[in-house]
Amino acid sequence: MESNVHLDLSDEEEEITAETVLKTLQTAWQNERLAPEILPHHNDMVECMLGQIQHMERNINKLAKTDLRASIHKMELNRIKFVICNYLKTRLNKIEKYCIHILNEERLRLETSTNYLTPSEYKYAQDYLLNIENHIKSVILNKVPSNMQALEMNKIAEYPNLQTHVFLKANEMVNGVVLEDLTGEDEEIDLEEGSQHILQYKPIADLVKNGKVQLV
Amino acid sequence: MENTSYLSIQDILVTNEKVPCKFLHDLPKMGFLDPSATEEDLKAGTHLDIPLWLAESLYSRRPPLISVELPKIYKESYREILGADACTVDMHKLGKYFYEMGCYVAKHDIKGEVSATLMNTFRQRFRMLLSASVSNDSISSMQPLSESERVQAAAAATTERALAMWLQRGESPLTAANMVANHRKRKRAEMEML
Amino acid sequence: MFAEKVIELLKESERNPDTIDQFNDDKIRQILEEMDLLFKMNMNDANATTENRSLWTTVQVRHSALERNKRCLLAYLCSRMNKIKTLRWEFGSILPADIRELLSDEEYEWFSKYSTNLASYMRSLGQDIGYSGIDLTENLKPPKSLYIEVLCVLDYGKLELEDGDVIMLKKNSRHFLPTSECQTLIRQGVLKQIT
Amino acid sequence: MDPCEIEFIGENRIISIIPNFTYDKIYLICGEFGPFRAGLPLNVPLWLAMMLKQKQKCRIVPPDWMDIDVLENIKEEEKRSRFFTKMPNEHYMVEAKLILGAAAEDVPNSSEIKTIIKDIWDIRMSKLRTSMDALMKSGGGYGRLDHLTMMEINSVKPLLPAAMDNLLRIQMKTKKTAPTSSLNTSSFSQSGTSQHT
Repeated sequence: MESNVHLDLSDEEEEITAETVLKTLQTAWQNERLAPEILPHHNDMVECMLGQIQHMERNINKLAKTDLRASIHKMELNRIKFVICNYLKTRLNKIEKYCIHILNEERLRLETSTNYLTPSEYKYAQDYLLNIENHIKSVILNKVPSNMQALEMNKIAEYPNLQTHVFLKANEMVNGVVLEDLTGEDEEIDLEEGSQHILQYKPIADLVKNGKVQLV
Repeated sequence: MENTSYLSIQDILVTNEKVPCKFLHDLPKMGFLDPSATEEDLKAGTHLDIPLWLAESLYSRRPPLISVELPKIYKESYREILGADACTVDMHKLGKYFYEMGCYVAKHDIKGEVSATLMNTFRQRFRMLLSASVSNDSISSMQPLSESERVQAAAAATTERALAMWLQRGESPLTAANMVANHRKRKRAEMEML
Repeated sequence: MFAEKVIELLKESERNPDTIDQFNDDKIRQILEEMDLLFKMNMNDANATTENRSLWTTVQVRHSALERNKRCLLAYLCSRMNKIKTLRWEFGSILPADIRELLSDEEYEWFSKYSTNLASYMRSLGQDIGYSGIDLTENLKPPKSLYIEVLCVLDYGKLELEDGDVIMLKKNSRHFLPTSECQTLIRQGVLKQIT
Repeated sequence: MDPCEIEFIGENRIISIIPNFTYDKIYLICGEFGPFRAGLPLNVPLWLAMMLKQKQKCRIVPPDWMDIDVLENIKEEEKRSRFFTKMPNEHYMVEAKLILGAAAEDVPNSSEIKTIIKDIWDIRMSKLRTSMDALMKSGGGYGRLDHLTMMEINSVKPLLPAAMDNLLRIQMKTKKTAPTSSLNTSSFSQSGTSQHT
């Protein structure tokens, strides 16, 4: 069974193995699970894996049901499906929870094509918010006194806590991460390759997104 | 400690707690706020315990309509006890929302010492959370913990239990979803009562 | 005191965080009445503030109470929406009748719309490469074995498996089934895994 | 995360087995494995090893570190050191639990080994509690945790990060000089009374 795949990466077409795609997806899943905010999507990885699954499932059907190899492949596919489902579901939970905030930010990001959501996720978020608005209006806001009827989006919006503390492992040497201290004495630390830390998410958010650190 | 977002029920319950206040101006037709008063208007100079949300709102007017006094758990005498050994204080009785309420009233402390008291108390009492998380007693029987400490201890205990279960047995079986199981339980209980 | 009823409402719904209670129509109506009353008093007093300046303060205090009531009502409604979302993920798109009864008509409509939106999102997954969608309510736990032994808890009826076999799920019957095909029924409480 | 999810991640580790069957190479998405030759060791992911073991298709080759002498050394080192020592790998507990659970007969001295690993785990867990308390007392803003494995880190969630979050929140909320209030501060304004606002 062929396990090399073609994946468009910017202009040049680069060949990367399915194995690499799977590893990337697993890392993306782990980070998404552990980061307070929504991270840029990895739709290309997801679709690539789905393609692999499809391809593999067709091949499994050619094997006898009792064939040991069939069970091994099925088990692997179930493992990958778990990662994909859990990854997408984790994102959906964040999209629902921080809906107003994420949509506001996403509108700005769309202008520069640096969107974090897939088109499907974006549409889902919009419909989700519209449903909430309609429900709140029909049950409460239309029935309260006239000066109370405004739906104050900025008030009901929830925001991810970027100051929350997370555990991370450095994938490579990172110099000069600034830990803010409220007393005004900021501290600067270096993250050596392989070292592990617990610190605020905010100063290392970009490092998670560019892969220099990994949340654990 | 939960967040203080607009929709947070936790924060709504915290701000429902009463704080002692002194009214600085007459408030026409608000006499009913004082259960002991018989007049229609609330007079300047009245001392009254009112919910925190109302106090915050009256205090934020320009000029402020009230002055807020520190609830006794944040006053000097308790600060000394907390400073000596915070673990001896029964927060369930004395400060159900000790930290959350403290964050709101700290600005009314002229000496500015409430902040340090909150932090030191939390640092000292952290070991109570550590031991509560591995204790076999149910969290609700742990009287001395404040409301948010209980939530944290319960969450830590859940982690401990999951880990202990993982270490003990092989596979964790697939189970019914939480709400499904709870609704079924509730229905059974209701049936038995009939 | 102001805004006390609404606190009763919230405390009530906090008491059972893992189940959903009957939508409290009656209490909501009482709170709306309280708000209406506060508003009318404010309208009267606001018009009289030209003669009595200090009435203005009273108006502001009542206004705070109105804001408080509004905040609490919205919090109640939103916490219920969160529970209703959980119902969708755990029971599926069709609610058992006894659960359905706990929702108001508007809430049931919200449930249906939420469910439809979720379904169309899940259908869109992988569409570009010829998938007919992915059900995200499945594969919730890391897979351990391809087949498991299950006990049927109630009379469910026929279940058609992917390979075309049809089995009868009767109360107390035992089966050896592909994990991927019975996990939803386990979550819905129809089947129980035997360990 | 749930322990079984950490286990899931750990199951991607490669270990050695000796199959009792013969097969060609198998091309999985996570890589190619085989060929399988009865009686000859080869490397496979831990999850596959467990699956084959369940079907009685292989013996597990115990990892090098699953050895009484090696483990006794680690245990002594762990007792002596104030810090966490480096474990044989970052999923040692997952490997130990799975292999000793399903293939104890493949590991010489398996019951002694089980006991030593449990001892090491316990020493580390109690060290972890002490260091959490120390971290909170010393400030509670930042901590370094080299050599802790993922399962160990997971065991202090959400307690430790939540406690650190709390400290920070108290600090932020009470350090503000201006008494700004976020509660119900909107002013009364509506059509009928707008002349007063």
